[in-house]
Amino acid sequence: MPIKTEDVKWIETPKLGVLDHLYLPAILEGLKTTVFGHMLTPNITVQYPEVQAKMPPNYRGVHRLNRDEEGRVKCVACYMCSTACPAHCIDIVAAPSPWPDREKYPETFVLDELRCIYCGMCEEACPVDAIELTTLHVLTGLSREEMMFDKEKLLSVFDQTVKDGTDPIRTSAGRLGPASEQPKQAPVPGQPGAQP
Amino acid sequence: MATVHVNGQAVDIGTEKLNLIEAADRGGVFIPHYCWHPALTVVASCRMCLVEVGDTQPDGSVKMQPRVVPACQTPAKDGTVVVTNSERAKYAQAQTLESLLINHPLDCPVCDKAGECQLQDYTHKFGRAESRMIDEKFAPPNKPNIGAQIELFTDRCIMCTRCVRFTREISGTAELLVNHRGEHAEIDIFPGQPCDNKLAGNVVDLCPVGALCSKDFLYKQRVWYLKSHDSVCADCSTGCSVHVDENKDILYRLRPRENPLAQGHFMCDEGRFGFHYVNSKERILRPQLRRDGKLIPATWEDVLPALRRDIAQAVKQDGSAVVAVLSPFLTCEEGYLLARYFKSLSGEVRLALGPVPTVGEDDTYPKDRHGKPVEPVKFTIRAEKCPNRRGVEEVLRHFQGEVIGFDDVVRLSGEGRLKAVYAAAGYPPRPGGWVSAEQAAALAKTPLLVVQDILPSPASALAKYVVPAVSFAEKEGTFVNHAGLAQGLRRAVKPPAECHTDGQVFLDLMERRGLVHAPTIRAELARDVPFFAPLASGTIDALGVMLK
Amino acid sequence: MDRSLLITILTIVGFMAVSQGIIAYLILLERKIAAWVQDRIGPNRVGPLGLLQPIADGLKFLFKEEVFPTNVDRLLFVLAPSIAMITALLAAAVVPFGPTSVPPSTEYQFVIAPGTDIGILFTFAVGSLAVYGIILGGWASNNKYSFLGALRSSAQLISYEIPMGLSVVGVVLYAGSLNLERIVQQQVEGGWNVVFQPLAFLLFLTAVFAECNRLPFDLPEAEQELVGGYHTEYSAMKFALFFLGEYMHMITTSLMLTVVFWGGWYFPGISTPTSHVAVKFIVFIAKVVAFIVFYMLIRWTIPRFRFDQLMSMAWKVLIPLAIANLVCVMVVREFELSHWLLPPLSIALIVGAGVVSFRWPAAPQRRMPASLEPVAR
Amino acid sequence: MPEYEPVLLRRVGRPNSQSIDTYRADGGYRALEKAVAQLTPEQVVDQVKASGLRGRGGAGFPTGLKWTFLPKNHPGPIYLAVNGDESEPCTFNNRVLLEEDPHQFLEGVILAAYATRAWVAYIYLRYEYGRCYRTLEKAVAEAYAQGLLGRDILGKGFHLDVHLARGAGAYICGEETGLLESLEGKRAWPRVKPPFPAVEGAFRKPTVVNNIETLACVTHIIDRGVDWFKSMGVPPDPKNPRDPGSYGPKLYNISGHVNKPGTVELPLGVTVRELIDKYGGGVWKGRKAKGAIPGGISMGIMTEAEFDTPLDFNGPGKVGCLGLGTGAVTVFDEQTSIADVLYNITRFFSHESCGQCTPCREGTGWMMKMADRIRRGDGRLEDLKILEEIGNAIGIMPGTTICGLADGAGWPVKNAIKKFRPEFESLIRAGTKSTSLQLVSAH
Repeated sequence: MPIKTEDVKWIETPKLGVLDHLYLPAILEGLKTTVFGHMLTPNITVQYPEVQAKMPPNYRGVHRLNRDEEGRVKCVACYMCSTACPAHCIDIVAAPSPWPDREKYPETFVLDELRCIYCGMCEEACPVDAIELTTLHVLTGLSREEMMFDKEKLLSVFDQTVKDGTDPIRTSAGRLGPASEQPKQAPVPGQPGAQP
Repeated sequence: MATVHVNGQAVDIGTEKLNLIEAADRGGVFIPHYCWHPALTVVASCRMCLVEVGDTQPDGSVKMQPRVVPACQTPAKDGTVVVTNSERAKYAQAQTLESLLINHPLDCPVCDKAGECQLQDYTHKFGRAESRMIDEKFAPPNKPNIGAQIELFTDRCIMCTRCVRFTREISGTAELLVNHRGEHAEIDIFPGQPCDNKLAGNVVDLCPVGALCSKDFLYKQRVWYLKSHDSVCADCSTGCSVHVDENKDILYRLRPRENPLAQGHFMCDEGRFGFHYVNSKERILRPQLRRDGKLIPATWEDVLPALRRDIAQAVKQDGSAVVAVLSPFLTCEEGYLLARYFKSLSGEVRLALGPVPTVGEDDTYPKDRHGKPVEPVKFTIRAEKCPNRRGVEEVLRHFQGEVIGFDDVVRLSGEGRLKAVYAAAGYPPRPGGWVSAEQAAALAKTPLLVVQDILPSPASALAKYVVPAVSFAEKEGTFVNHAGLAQGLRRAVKPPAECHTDGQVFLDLMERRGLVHAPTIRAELARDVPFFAPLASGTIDALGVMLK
Repeated sequence: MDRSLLITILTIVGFMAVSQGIIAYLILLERKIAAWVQDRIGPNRVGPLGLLQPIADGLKFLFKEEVFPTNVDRLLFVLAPSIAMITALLAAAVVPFGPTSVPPSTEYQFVIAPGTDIGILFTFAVGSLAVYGIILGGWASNNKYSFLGALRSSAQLISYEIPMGLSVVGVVLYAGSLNLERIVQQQVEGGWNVVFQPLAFLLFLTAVFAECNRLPFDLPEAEQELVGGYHTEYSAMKFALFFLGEYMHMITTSLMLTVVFWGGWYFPGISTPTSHVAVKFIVFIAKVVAFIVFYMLIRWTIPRFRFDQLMSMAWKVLIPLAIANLVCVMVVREFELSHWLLPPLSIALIVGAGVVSFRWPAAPQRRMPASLEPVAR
Repeated sequence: MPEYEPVLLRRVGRPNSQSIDTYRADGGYRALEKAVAQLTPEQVVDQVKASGLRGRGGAGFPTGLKWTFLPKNHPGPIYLAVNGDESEPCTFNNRVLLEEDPHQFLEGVILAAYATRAWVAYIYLRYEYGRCYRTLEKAVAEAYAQGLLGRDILGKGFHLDVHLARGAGAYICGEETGLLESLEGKRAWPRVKPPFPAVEGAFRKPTVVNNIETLACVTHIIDRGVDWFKSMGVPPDPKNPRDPGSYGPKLYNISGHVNKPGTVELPLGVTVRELIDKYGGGVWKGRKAKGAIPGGISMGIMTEAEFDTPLDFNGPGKVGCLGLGTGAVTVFDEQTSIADVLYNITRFFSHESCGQCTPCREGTGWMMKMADRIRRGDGRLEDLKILEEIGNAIGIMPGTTICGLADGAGWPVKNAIKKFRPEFESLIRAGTKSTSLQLVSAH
């Protein structure tokens, strides 16, 4: 798509005065920033691993698979994440769901954390907000197999983050998008909309 | 000669009777449609193909009709003017799409059709970005057992009634019907009479949305991962043109490919669901040879020279006691290569046609309510359950004038009169198998029995050499159907790692260098065998070539 | 053995040892300053506060494999870092590193070779040889990037020699001597040169930045463009020698700046001729350290010049100004005018340069293609 | 205007009016005998054409013209299908005719069959009209017994068999082709036109479909002559070139909030106000009328101010209604909430849409959902816009459906919103429930 003319912002070279042409004031100004703006201000580095960094809630770390209110995996095995994934690190096997309120669920869900580039596309693609990237950033393992996170492991990440109270926040709209919420009122049997 | 003006562009449609959808298509303009299907009657009920239509008056002016009309129902006449891109036509189409989505659940993520769904595609192309409906959608329960192979996701149905018309007009079995009225209308079956006719799988293809899904394919793959290859169904001598859909060399489904020369628009369920042996774990994956009474896996480097040596020895002893059995599942090219190999060893070597599986009578559709066939016949499932008997027979006739039957081979072998039998089988697993235990025992009396097959059989258990064969989806070549239509097979999936295609094995036996290349062999075949002369260029287009 | 020879040898040994040690810690200092400027902490893992980091670095350099890429000119490849290092060290031979007195004097002179009358000339002559090491290194590496770095280096160093030399000529004229001790002495008597010739100081400062290949003039090594430039192919101790050379250069130039423009050990009110030698030494070293820190701060303040900017600055700005400055000093000296005339002249020249630059017809602008001309703003 | 003497209803209420004997005694089958004896079928067609008789089923298509659409010299069979599926809400004029005077209608059937050379007449009766069915069954048997049906009628060598068919209980069975489908034993899904029934109708043969009241009129046209027929009604409107005039008597039903609901026969062109005040006994409980449905709900809605519109084929169109329809006037009083009216209308059509064409199937359902929401006080102002848009977009007039049901579904919605917009808007703004729901919750 070509850039539209009205989207192009033209920036002009600022007009320099005599003082600016001397460069010296600018250098002094720069030095002021260097010294007083940064060098003498407190450092923001954290002494990892003695001190654990507190990641901002929108940090993209280890994935988790969310559970719904009944503790079942929220994922509906739609493959949107694995389709969106630029690193092809998500492998899903879908199956008819054992629960009546949905048609499909992931029989297996394997995410290769080594292959993942933590871009967050899976999270964006998920229509039911089942996969999220948490603030967990310490990810180690001794073998490749260990880094292939399966469904149980990803669900356990969810449990852990819920326990720790470090739920990720993804959008300005709130914790989760509207699509992920099941209809609140219980469907009346026989009425339109009642689930089979 | 009739000329139709499609969006201001003159399209010559000749003398054909076309409706406006077809006529516009000739002009490269696509008119969206759901209920219309070229093989079914016109009901003009989906109202997706609404266009503006006018007629050219004798004085040359154009008189447009005051309302939009369905293109599927309007015949194209000389001077008809079709406008598909006017504000009114576009509004009508967008309005129809918005209506369709009133009660259609937006469960595309879990819908198997997503990616090849016409509702999705048209909404994207012709529809509104957003529905203005905020009320609750009507969601009737799914009908998982509408057929043995079919599941109905009732709420996704858009009532195009293609499936209903299919069961009434093509299969004639009329299992499907519309129940209820208005927005509560749904597709249903009569109680206890599921849609289980032999053509039932076609309703899944006909369904423009994800309402009717094939249980065989359900949730196996998302369609956008699939790569489609043009090929030919190998299950009967109708030779239906098919799309072979695979991902990462696993075959997931077959779909009929429209071919007026072969079968039309549809295919039968036997062929549609009969491909699973290709992915079977039981397959013969590498060559084996018998040593100390046991079959042991071997490499091609070991097997091929040994095979060549043993066959040459047998031919030297008595050429007429060597028989090559060519199964009707071989492509013409493979049959030709094998025949040439054996005939080059000695003119006395005999070539036989492998068993031709035949089940009952030709099964024609539509049927009446008693299950009796009705004229005119719209679809035929052939009794002859192999794709290429004609092609292989023509090759055999060319090389030795007559076709020896498999039973003769078994008899001769049982009498101990044969020195070597090379059975190029490649049969899919079907009830009974291609060779019974007795026949296998008789064949085993021949000292050098070579069996080339996809799956183990009684014969392969007793063979001296077992050579893996590959399925129709894994090789290239030509099948000639019952009517003499030569169609090209395209390779869809890679054969298992250590399997060589049959043609490659024959090429290696002939000690011809290089990889097997179907067009080259086909051209050779066409040069040598007059029956195949129309294939002289080596290439076959998607519809195939009729051989006389 | 002559006592003075012994002292000289001891001084050499002492200077060598101490300077190497200081360089090691300067690297640490540089890394720390870089960290602080970037709101980080910097090396703090090896030893308390990271104080053993230089040792670790040194050991690493020593134990690393000596890599010789396949197509290098082995002799020159080894020779180049040595030359870079040796020239830097040699240049320091005549530069005072502490309080000095006017020769002949019996006091201990904090110079390796006291009383060298061509001190400045020597420093310049030998210091300029440093480019030799760089060019050889870039050439011998047989690598495009290295070679480009070397080419840039030669062009840059040759250009900046001229304003550097010219700017010091004014001071030399004023002091009437090339002897650095005398120049210091002259400043003790007549005040710091920086006060009387601020323009010369600025020119000299700019030029030595370029001489040392320090930002904003580090084009020969430019990591982003040339992958390290002339030392791309170097590793282990050979690389370390280049490094040492560069830092030695920095020290030498800081010493020069202190001695030539900032009155050496002299600081009115604190360190007068009558002060204790230790005070003088501390003052001297403090000035030097201040310059080194200034070097490091500038590195994180001003971005790298483009090569054409670098060259145009040398030839179009620095050299004309240096000549103008020299003329001013000559005029003042020739007509024996008051030396208080010099500071205003110098400042007038600086301002004049700004005005000229402001008024100068702009260089031909690169025009946008008509199609890209802004339509609506 | 002098008091009108009923013709079609003249025998209603007389003892034993259903029997063939009383009918013959009143001069019945005179027209048939006259026609068979003196007129060729073409002449019968010409007479009907000349009378300007227009179909009483709702669309008002000239009956004579319809008959001429049949293919000439067709080897047969040709069918006559009689549309007795009277399912337009509040319409019951056919019922009166059938229950009280079946032979008058049957004579019309035979005449029409004679004119169109039909061999077989199918009388398709609404399933709910059980009594009509029984009466008619008896009448047909009587006619057969007297040689008025069957082979060689009146010795003139023309044959006619009459079959009664009972409907399938759906509004759509009253649609011309839906009726034919239903007659054939299929789902009453209207057919795609062309081919029109006159070319390919029931059982794929040429078929004429006529309304019961229309055929009853045919009897009297032949009996009393064209001039008598044309002496009643309204001449063509010069402002409307497509109006061929509305002639003859018409049965009007009056129902709803009136003191005296019922059926009256009047010449075409009586005004709504006259009907309500003079024949319907005025609005009940002394209230004022808010509006009325002029001729079955698919015709739209009239406001009280529009009550002076004459009810002929051209009249209601002048105030934005679809047409005369069946002439069944339904009145609602000023206390009726328009939201209730709208909901009732949309619910009816959503329930009766056959489900074939997408715009109608989904559009009627959507309209009902919106009307329901408005009724419950959850409406949005944009709903009115959408309702109006759907009302305009569905139907055969814009070309988006096969049959006219969607037109009928859209018209009252459009009318209601256009004519009662302030009431809708204040209701939506206030977010209050409609009158009926308030009553329900009050109890």
